Amino acid sequence: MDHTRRLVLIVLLAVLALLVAADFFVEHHASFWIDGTPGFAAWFSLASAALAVLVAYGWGLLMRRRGERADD
Amino acid sequence: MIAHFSQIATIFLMVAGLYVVMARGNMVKKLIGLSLFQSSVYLLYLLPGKVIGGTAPIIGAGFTVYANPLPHVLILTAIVVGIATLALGLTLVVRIKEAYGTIEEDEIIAKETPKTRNGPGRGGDAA
Amino acid sequence: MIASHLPVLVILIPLLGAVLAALSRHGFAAWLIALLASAAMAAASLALLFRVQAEGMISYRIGGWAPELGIEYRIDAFNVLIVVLVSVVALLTMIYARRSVLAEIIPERIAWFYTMMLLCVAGLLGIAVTGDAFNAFVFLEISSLATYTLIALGRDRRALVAAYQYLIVGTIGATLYVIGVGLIYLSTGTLNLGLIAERLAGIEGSRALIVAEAFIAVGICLKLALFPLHAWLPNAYAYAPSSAAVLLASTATKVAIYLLARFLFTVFGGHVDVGALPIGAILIVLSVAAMFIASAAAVFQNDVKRILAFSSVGQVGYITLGLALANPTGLAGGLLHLVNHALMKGAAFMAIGAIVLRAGTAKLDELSGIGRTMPWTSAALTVAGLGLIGVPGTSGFVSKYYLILGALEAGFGWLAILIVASSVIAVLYVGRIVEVVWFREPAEAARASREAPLELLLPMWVLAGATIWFGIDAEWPAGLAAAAARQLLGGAP
Amino acid sequence: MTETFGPLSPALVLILAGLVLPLLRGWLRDGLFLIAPVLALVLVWALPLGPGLVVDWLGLQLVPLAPDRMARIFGTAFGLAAITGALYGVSQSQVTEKAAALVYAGAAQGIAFAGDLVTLFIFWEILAIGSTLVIWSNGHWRAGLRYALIHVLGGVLLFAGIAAEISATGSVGLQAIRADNFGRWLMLAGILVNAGAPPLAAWVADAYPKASWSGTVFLSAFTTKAAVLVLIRLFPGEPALLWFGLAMAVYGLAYALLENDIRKLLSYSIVGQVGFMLVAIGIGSPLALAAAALHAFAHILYKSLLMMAAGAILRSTGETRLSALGGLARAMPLTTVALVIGAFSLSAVPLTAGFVSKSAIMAALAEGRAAFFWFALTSISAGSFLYVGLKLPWFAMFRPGERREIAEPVWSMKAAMVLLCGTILAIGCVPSALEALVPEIADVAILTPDHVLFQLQLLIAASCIFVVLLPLLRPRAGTTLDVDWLWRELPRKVVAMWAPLSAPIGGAIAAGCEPLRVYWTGFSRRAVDNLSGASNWRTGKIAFWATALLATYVLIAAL
Repeated sequence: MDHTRRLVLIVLLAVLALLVAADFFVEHHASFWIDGTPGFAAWFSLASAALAVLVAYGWGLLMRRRGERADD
Repeated sequence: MIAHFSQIATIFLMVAGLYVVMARGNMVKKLIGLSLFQSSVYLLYLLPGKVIGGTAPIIGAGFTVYANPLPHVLILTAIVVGIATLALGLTLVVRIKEAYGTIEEDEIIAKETPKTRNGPGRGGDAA
Repeated sequence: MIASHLPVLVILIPLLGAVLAALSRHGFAAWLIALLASAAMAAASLALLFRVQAEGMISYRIGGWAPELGIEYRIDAFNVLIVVLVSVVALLTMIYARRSVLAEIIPERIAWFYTMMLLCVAGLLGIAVTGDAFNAFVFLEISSLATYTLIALGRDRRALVAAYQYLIVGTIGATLYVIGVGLIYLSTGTLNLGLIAERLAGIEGSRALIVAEAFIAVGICLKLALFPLHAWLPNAYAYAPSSAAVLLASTATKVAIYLLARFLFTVFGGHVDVGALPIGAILIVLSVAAMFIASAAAVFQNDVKRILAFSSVGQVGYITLGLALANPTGLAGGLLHLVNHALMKGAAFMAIGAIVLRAGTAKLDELSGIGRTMPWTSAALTVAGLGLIGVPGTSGFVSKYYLILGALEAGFGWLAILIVASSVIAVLYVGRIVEVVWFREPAEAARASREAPLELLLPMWVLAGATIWFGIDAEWPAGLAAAAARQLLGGAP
Repeated sequence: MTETFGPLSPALVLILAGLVLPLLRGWLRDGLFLIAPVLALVLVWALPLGPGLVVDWLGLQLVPLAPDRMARIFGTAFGLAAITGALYGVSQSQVTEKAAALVYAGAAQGIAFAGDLVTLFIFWEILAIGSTLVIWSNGHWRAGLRYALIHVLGGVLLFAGIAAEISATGSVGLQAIRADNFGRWLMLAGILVNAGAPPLAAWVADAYPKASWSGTVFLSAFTTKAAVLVLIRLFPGEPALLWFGLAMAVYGLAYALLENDIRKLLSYSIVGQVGFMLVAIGIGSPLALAAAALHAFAHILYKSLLMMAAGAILRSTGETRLSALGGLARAMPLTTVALVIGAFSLSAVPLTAGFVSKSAIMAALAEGRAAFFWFALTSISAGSFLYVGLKLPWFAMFRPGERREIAEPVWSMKAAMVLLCGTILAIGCVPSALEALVPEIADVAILTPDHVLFQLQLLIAASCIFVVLLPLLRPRAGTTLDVDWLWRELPRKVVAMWAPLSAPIGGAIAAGCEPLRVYWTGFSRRAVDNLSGASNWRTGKIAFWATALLATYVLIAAL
């Protein structure tokens, strides 16, 4: 991981931490039970974005082909 | 048999005429057949109109039985039509002879059908 | 005063015009006479239409003789439709004819051409208005003889053969018809259609009448080109001069169909038992065969005129199918298709005539990209083609819709499916034309041509426009057809 | 009131303008191209709401123009898309495309205002024709043909369904139904084909990128959203839509993440976003339907904007592959801003239109107690930000790339993009303005602190993942296999496999079938000859047939 990327990541994580902290001070209107807890969006998004990338990558390994289609 | 002689004559003319039209390739012969065929119609109309002992339908003393005049009038018209048709047909045959050099239908069709047979889409405009 | 003589005027005007045109000997003068006569005739027939709609059926006695002895002209909701159709199409054809005739017919014969056109129209109108069986034969022969001559005036030498063939076949048809009429006359003693119908009611199971019905049906079917008696038609239409082809394609077979319907319904209608003849069943079989086989033959043609001619044979199948169904909806659909087909086939033949005028050919493979240089003409051809398929929004759809309803009403679900399926074949032959005309690179013929003159485009688009107009505003023609169908089936008009 | 406008519907205005367009030249053509969509939008609002005029046509009660609220929402969206699309594409030289685009937009308006099944179907078919022509006008015949065939299939299914429905109920009205019999399933299937639902979703990404730089903008706006509108009208609350929608959302996400071509990526994302709408329609409550409509509205705006940015890149660089792009931000600042705003709107960044509509969808799911779908769509929403909000701008615009001599597009394209950016941001900043259009969303929490925080956490967390997993997301040239492999590749594969086998097997079969083949060849040639020379009969043959027919009649009569 090169330098810039690491720096960006650190900044992003800091912002995320701030947002989660702020989340403790607002009033929540939960639609269901767990989504009203502070910081839910942060961890849920981390998990689902990672899952999305991995699933797509895996699908790509299976189904991705080199080159353009013959009739495109 | 004799009683039905007129009908039999009519039918014979009709069938003979139609047969000539179908069987002969010569265009003039076809027209002759056609004329025969038409003539049978004249008989068909005229014969029943004849009343035995009847006279022309002119009112006069001593005559009480008249022939029906209407079929005669009709057939007069039909004869005119038949002559016109025959004349026009013969004219056409003359013109066809000038254009093709023959009046045999088979030869004309052969002249207009392309010899090559190489699949669909061709020869569609041949007569 | 004149108004009371309208029924005979519609015939006298073109007859008189024909004489004048023949005497004039001069091309332009003859055209002018023909145009004026057609305009007067169209006006008279429209006046007739309004009178019939206002007063109901009109009976006119020629020379004042009673129907028993003289000839009666009888105009009702059905044949007034045919009269208007024929005279309006004739008027449009005359407007169209001048330019196209100049290009196709040698100058000395032009006056004769218009004479024959007017005679042909007079004959066709005569068949439509007369209420006398033998008079109808005479008019049939007048129009037929004129038609043979018109076809023989075509440029191609094949026109002569086509005319000869049509002469033989047409004469056989007319003769069969007149034999049938003779047999009826022997049985009933009258030639008046109305009186025949009345007297037939009193005759039970006469074999002569059954045979008469058969002769008349087959004779007229020859004239209306019912499959398989159609073979004279494609060559006749393809090699006739363009404007003659327009007139013939949109009116000649239609009038024959009118005559068939008149005999089947008005004369024999009350006596299906006397007939005992499965004319309906045989007619359905032959109609379906026409819809499929003739349309399929159209797909394989290369000459656009022949494509249209074969399509005419196929489309006649739909009309006779409507007659054969013999229920109000189906019959209305058949009659509606009769009118609609006349309009769109007229437009199509006018369009291809204009293309022949400009590009000099009607061969499909030489017409590539003609849509670029003749967009209006090609658009009219396309609209007419869409109507032949029966695309929604064109009049062809409306009439096929009624036919399908009629088939369902008669309990023939399979027939409804066949109607739809046969339309697919129309998609094929129309699609071929559309593909070549619009989607190919312009070929030599297309590059050398330009848009047709206005006097050709105008009548063409009147007909093409009517195809669209009657497809959207379907109420008026459908109402007229329904009234005519009720009239034929014996209900109140 | 509707009578005063007579037959003047937005659809008619656009379609007529499209038909007239090829006949005009120069500025007249451009003027009509620009004015017609504006006129259509004015009409959308000028038509008073009401049941519409009933036209009796062949015994069917047709309502060709039924302006209701839903029609107005979609009409407005279609109108805006057409106006900006026309402005964007006015410099396009292909007149066919312009004409087809107007007809296409008109058909979409026609579907929006259709008050009965028959009218709906007619415009449905015009829509398919118009869009196919848009693709064809760019010269992609095969792709256009594939597209047309798929839509013919959809049209046939819909037609069969409509026919069954009319014969079953006797009514042609548009009323809410459930897919509870075969005919209605057919109808649903036909609509779903147009919506881009699996298993036939592949046509979207196959066809849309084949249009020109301007054509794709039109394509992205109308077909799928018109299908969404019809689903809202006909199948609100249909449970099957929940699963179709979810499948589309997952499919769109996975394929977009893998895609290299910008316009293909955006096409996959259309499928994903339409999936969101389908889930909302599947919920079926008034709020959910309003949310689906609103999302369609917002989606039309931002997807047009994204496609415009993609088109601008294509026109300036001749390239849409991410792997071949990069470093455009400096040379094309306005396009970059447009791309980012569009992407942020799609990812529902607060203060954009997408945030409003997605909030409404989530609120509807919460209200409908659809917990599973709520969590699933939230998670997919986070994933969407990865491909459109991060991957797309980063790889196309911001990542260091070679310097090239490129310029911003022409002013009309820029103006269109600015217009859309403004609209999207305006809606995002003042969501209450939309309540006039969609009053149902009045109670939805949009710009409340907790909701904004929630969304920001979601987006920032996804960004963290993007940075961490960047190597996995690097775009690579290539294609992802899809269901369309079945009809695009399989036949060729089969033929290739068959080739070595065919010689011996084929020989054996040919030997066995030789007599049959000879007979068939002869038969088919005779048939073709008969048909092509069908009229060259001898006169005698015609006379014979006439006699035969007569004989048949007389014989039957004699019996």
